[in-house]
Amino acid sequence: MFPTILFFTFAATLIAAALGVILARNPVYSALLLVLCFFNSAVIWLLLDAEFLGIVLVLVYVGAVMVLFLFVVMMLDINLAELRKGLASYWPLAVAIAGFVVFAMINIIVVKHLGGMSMRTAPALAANYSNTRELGTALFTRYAYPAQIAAVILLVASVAAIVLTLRRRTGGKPQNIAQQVAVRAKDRVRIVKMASEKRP
Amino acid sequence: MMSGGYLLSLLIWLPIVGGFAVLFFGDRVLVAKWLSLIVSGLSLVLSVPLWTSFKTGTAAMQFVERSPWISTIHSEYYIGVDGISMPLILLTTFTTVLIVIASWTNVEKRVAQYFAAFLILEGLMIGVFAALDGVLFYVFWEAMLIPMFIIIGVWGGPRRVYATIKFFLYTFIGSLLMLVALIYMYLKSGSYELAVFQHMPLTLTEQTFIFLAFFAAFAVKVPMWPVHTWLPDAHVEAPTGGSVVLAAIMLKMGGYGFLRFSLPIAPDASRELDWLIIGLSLIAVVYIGFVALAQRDMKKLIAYSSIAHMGFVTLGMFIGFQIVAATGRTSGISMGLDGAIVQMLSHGLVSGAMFLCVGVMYDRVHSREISAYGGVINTMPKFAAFMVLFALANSGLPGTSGFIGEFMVILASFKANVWYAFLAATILVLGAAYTLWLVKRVIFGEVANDKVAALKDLNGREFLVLGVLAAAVLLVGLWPAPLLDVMRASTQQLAQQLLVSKIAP
Amino acid sequence: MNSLAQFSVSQFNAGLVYACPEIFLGLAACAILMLDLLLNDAQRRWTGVLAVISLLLTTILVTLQPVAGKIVALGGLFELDRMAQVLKVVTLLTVAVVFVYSTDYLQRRAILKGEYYVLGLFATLGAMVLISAGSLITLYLGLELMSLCLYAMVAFDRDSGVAAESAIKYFVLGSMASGTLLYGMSIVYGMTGNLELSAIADAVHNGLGDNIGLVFGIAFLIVGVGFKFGAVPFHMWIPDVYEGSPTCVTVFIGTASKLAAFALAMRLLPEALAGSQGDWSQMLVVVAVLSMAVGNIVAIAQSNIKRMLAYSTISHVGYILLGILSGTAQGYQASMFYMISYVIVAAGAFGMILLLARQGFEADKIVDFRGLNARSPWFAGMMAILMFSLAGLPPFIGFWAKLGVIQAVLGVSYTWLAVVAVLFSVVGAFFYLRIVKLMYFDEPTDAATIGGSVLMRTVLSANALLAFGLGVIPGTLLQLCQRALQ
Amino acid sequence: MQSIYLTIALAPLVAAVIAGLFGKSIGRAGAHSITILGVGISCILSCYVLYQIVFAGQAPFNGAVYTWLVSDGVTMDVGFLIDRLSALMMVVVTFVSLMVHVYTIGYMHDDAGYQRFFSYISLFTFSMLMLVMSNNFVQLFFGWEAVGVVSYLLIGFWYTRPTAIFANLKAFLVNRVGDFGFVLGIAAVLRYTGSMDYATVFAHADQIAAAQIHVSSSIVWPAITFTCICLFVGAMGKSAQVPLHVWLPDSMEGPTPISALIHAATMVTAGIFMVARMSPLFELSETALSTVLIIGSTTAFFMGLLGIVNNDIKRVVAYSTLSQLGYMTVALGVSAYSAGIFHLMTHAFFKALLFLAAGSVIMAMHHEQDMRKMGGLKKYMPITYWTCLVGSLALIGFPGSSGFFSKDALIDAVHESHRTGSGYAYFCVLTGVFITALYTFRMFFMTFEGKERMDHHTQEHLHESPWVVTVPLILLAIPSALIGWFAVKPVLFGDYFGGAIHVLPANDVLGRVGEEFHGSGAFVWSALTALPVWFAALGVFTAWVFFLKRPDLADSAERRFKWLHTILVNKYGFDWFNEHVIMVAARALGGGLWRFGDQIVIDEGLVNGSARTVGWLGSVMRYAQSGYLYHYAFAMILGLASFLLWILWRT
Amino acid sequence: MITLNYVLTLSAILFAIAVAGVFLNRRNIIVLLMCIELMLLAVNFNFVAFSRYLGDIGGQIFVFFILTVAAAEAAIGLAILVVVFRERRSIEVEDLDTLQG
Repeated sequence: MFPTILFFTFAATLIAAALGVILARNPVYSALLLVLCFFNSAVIWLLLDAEFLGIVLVLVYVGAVMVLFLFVVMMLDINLAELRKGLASYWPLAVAIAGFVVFAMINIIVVKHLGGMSMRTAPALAANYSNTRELGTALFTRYAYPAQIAAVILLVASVAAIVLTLRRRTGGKPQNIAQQVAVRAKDRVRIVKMASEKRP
Repeated sequence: MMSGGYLLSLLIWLPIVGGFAVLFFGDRVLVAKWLSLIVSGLSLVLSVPLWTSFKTGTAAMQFVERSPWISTIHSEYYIGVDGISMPLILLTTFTTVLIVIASWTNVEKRVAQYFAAFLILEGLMIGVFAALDGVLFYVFWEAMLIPMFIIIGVWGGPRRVYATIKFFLYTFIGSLLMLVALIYMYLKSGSYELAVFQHMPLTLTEQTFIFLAFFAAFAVKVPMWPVHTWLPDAHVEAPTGGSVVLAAIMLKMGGYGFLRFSLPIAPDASRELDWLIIGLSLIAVVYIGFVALAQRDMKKLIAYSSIAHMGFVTLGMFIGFQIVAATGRTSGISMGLDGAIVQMLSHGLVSGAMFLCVGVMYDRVHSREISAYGGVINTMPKFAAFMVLFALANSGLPGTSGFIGEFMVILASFKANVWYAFLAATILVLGAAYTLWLVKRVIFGEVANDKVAALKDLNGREFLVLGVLAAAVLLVGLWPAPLLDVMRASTQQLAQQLLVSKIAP
Repeated sequence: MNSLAQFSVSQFNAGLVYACPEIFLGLAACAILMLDLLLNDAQRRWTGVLAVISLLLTTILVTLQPVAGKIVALGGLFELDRMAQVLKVVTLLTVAVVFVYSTDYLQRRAILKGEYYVLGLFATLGAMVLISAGSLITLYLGLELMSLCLYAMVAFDRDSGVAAESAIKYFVLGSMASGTLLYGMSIVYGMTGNLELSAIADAVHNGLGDNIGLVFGIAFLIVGVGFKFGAVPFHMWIPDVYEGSPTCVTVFIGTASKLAAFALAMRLLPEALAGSQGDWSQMLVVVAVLSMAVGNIVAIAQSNIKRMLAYSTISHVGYILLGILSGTAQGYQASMFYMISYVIVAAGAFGMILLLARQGFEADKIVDFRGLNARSPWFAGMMAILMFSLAGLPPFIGFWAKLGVIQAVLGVSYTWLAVVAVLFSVVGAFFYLRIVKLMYFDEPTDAATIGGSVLMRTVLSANALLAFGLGVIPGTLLQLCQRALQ
Repeated sequence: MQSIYLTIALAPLVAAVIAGLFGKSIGRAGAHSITILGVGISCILSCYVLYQIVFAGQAPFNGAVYTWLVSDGVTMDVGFLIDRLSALMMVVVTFVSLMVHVYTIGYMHDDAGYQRFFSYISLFTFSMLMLVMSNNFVQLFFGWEAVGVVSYLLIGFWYTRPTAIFANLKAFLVNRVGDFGFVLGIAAVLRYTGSMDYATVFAHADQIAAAQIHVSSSIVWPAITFTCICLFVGAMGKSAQVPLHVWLPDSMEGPTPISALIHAATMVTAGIFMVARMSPLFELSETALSTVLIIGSTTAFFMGLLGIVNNDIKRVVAYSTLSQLGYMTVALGVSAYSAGIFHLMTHAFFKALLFLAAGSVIMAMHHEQDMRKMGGLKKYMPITYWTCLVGSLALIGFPGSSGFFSKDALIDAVHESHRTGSGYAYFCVLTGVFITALYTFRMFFMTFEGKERMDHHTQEHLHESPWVVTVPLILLAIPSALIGWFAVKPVLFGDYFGGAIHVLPANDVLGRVGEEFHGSGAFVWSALTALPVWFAALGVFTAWVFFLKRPDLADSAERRFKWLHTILVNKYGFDWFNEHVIMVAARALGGGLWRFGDQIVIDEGLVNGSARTVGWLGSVMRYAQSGYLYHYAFAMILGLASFLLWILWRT
Repeated sequence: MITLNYVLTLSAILFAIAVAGVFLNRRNIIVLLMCIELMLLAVNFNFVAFSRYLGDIGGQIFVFFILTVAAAEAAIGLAILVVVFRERRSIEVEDLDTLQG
């Protein structure tokens, strides 16, 4: 019973925060509300026995991604006054469609029980069950291949981010590795041969 | 099936390869011209054995070549000719040579491309007539559009873009529906071979849809009313050579298609829907005949006249069912078919010649308006003689090729119904009216203006071209028996095929 | 929680052999990333050369792999079959061609950076992962690897405002589509209890076929697939991104990424969800018809050739979907043939734009092709081949593609669909003809000579002639597709 | 024998081709020599053939020269049927043609198109011979059309004259209207007999008689009537029967020799010949023959009237030709085919003679054709005068002249007949005699007698025509005057035609007339008391009074009967109707169909309309591509939502 | 006990909110990026829940990768955003309408 109450509490907060994310006028508020979303989610995941992911969510998202968001929001020096426009002009239709989508999804999930699937009950967990160990084992054995791909994705992300945002300031003195590597002795050192001076 | 070496392949590919050669080596205009002449002449020479070695008395395909092509869809490189397609191939090679000669000096820009386009077109057209595989046929059929599109678009008149795109899309839409029908039959029979299509059982509904799909392709090409309006535009804007090939050969593709596809593949649907074709054909004769009367542009007039004459082709092809219904006998069917084919060939010669005549005048005066001329006979007597001859042939004078087809179709259609013959025979009056009125306004009379006064009569090259055509028109007109002998077995077989229901029991 | 039980290290290691092209390509990309640092701007072309070489080497590796039937490796996450092999080869070669086309273009616009090739290689790697995916996870990761690279490549020309705009549109919508796809995957996972495609297929076959939950998931999947393909109504990004991106990236998106999208669709729908074919093909019918309609009709109104080609892509996607929705092996083969032929032709068409582009001149207006025949008959001829091929005229490769898909839909008695398809292709023919018209019927307004390196001109010519050659003798490629998808 | 027939037909053709293609190199003399040689050979051989058949008792020849084509089991040959009918026609054709050839040397002396002219008339001779010698319908039609074409070319010989090129087009088109019927008739023949060969067709005539044509679901015609009327429509065109007569007067725009040859002696009689040839068919249909009868008599009477008011010498003769063709048609209509052919023959001689005489006058008058500017030519051109008088007398049927025999027998035959319309016909032909005499001698008096009304310059240069002109006149005058004496018995009452003409016993009016025939002299004698002769005399007298003695009377009569005169001058309004109603309507219809049907409905509406619709759709649908991200996302969600809706709706 | 229904419903609502955020927002691209994070979060909910209720670790593994990808996506998204901002001096969605038609 208690987990259920907890679930509903956090779920309600989560939805409210999510609505806040899309409705808040100030992107900083949105970002902070998104942080709230993640916290709530993490709790619910804990309730679902996904401890490791819950913690990761907080660490990675709140600790890294959202900070990045906030950082960008601040850095870009956005004129907040101009952003105070309302929703898209066709919002009633949009909301209706969104409402329909929600209705349809819930109808299928709850009323139609997702074809009987959502009636399922969770299997009991073994006493020594460790979510982290299970996950770790799977990840580094069977899922080693996608793990490598994920690594490549992160590499790509960093390469891309650098390519897109790195600007060489004019007037700065950055290293030119290619130049340094390609340098040859004769470019740097000039050996001057001088005839020895003759004494008059 | 008799084999005949690689003659047909040679006929198809020689002009195409030659066309590309002209493209590559045609930097110097003279090289392009002579190369084209040699290639087209060689094709003509090569096509002669088709006639001389042709075995009459059999409806079987001859000069057959068959080799695998696309195994995944069971399509083969399968070509051959029978009495229906062989004369059309000869017409193609014959006309192309004349076009090359006739275009010798009146093309100014991109000469090599011009000649190359015609050569490639020639090969593709021969391919259409020779193909015995549905896909192969379709490939040639569609590919033909490309050089024609270019010919009209590049060397055409002021509204050439409109005309050529109209031409292209009109024919494209019809062809694609035909493609659907071909695929449908392939899926049913597992082969693209035309002979298989012709023998596979089909329900009436299937046949009807197949028939309509083919109709879309062929009626546009023929062209039949009301999908004919591309033709006057295309003719008017096309350069002379384009008009000639369009009138002489391309229009025949539609008629050929009806013979090769619609009738034998969907005989029951043809019988059910023959009223449609007959009706449209008669409309073409009468309605278009009147429309032709109102034309002020020579090429347009001839174009409309072509439509009217092609009405006879379709009429002759589809009259058979009504003959059987009216007389209870089959005699008359193959006369309609014979008439239709002869009409196609004759129209190829006559309308081609008419367009060449207009071209001769256009080269000198640069106008196609009838009102820009008058009294041409005074300055160009030789030309006038040819023009009058072709005009008379166009109005179906006995002794010229123009008579035979019309006459036979009228004879055949009378067997079906008096009124068909009655309406068809109006071409005797209408055809003469618009053609000879044209002659009266253009050729006869006092010299109308300075441009006409300054006209120079035919040069040797033009004389040669028109003279050869005139000889052909008269030869066919005076002694068509050899032609009919060649076709007989094929048309009789077709006439029998029409009567055999393909509806599976 | 029995994942460990099925796992064997030796088996895993043995499976690495099959993934060696991917591994090689990944390593090569990393190596090029490093090597690029050592080159100065004048030597930057060498990065491209190295990239092309590595792609060709990878191609060789792929072709050397003996494939008989389906090989499942790396814990079930990797699948190698004939289709994968063919698609990989085509993708790799396409990318190599794209790189050849790009180098001149980038250099003339002074945005030649090694990262372009690196990102391109990684995107190719992503496509390969996707093509060989045996599980929803690899499918997703491959897709994202490719997409992320593409987002970055679109925005790559940092001084171009339209590029940035198109990048953000592409990114937002692409991420949304990925999200939707993932949602669908999660439902499918929930319904079948499996992430492996073969296991999903078994589960679907064993009684899940028409289950509303599964169909619910499929709807989301189709949104994702539709987006990656660019099918209506998930196509809105295509015109903007095609137009806004640097042309060398457009061609990448228009070719290689479409192959990946095709693989995505093939893995998800016919492979994993074959049992629900009746459901997804009905959804695809709508999408296909809309794609053909919108693509062909709106293309008429365009004046920018990249945009026009974008709409043309949309319409061709409609035709590709025809083959998939027919749900027969023959239909899949037809789609695959269509896909490959489209990629060949599209690469050539964009290549022509790249060829004509100069410093400060994009050549992306349709009227820029005016009078090309007078400027260069050869390349006008090549472009004409490509355009007629796109229009589906024989004897060009596009015709066989259309023939195949129409055959496929007729094979499942969708006669009306075949008729609709051909009617729209008439509409489509109009705007391809317009380009031919401009090239041949009009006089040039621009007398500049055609630039481009010998290599590029050669490759481009070969590309266009391939569209012609395969049009005359399509048998080999058709057989290839047939064997790939028995 | 076959080679002789071939030579007869081909000699003029060869001559025509040589003169036509190589006219420049062989020169004027060469051209006329070769064509005269050609036609001369034909003429002599024709006479030989006639002799062989009539006197040497040779059997009729019926054989193919070559097979034109074979289709559907129907063989269409080019072949000859040489029997008494065709032999007679061959002689008439070649003889008149030969005369005209000779005459042309003089008449066309100064014309630039000399060689061309000879080529044409030789070609015409060939065509006409093909027509009459044919043994089947196809070749008949070939000759039929070929003579039409040569006529077309010859009427428009002076191609710079607007009237000439109008007239030739008109002639061709009106003839085509006739051919329209003719072709349908031929088609009907093939339909019911399965052959194009005369012999086979006539042998199977009963099949046509037994058949019926369903014109519509309720109307059924006997096939034989339909066939015959269709064939007769062809004859109406060629033989200029009302209402297809309009081309013949206008054809006088051509040079006079061809008026004589084509538009009097030979081509226009092709219709008569054809009906006679088809007598085995026509005999089977009373209705068709009645039609023939009524049309013929109408033509005979009403066209004759027009001759009275016309002042152009050639046109008067032309209207006379029309009227006489009507007589021949009447003869056909009462089954007196032989009478028709006989009149055809005599008419060929005297009408050719009259035309050539008129031509001679015209030459002398420097191509002035208006009779009001002539008069008193008698003393300048005696040979022309006398020959013309012979011709005129023959035309009016002066007892003893050739025309007398043919016309009188014809009128008797009509009198004997009880066919529907024969009463009307009898009235027409009888009154026609008076009218004929009136206009003939009006012309004769106005031209040769009375005051000289020409201008001074012309008067000074008046002289008789050269021998090449007068010799043919004389040579034609001889048969015009005399042939009746020899020919009337065998041709009309004897069994001259044998099997060539087929008359049912019940219809054999000539047979009945012949019962009272006791030799030519007696025939002439008995005719003196009969109505026609007196009618003719009255006509001559009236002409003498009105146009020679008291020309003022003519003027007052003209004033008194203004309305009638107006009608006649306007030729009953046929031309007006054709030009202002039919031509205008046809062109308006063509223009309307073109502009409305083709251009507006099909082109603008369907073709460009659908293109525009697609283009418009494209530009509208572009707006959906607004550039806004949220619209794009919205579209995607709409897609998703519709999928979901479909899922929900499906369950 | 938390049933699967609850979680799935929660996820559906979150997903819808995220989607609505994308197509309702005409202000600020950053919020769009956040919406995408939200959407992925919704998906993660599904996977986590299914993984639990199916007793299969695969779902959680998938979530792990989704988190990785989401981080990478955020990095690239923000980088593009920076590029846009540098070019346009604005990150308003409505300003991104150069490309249209």
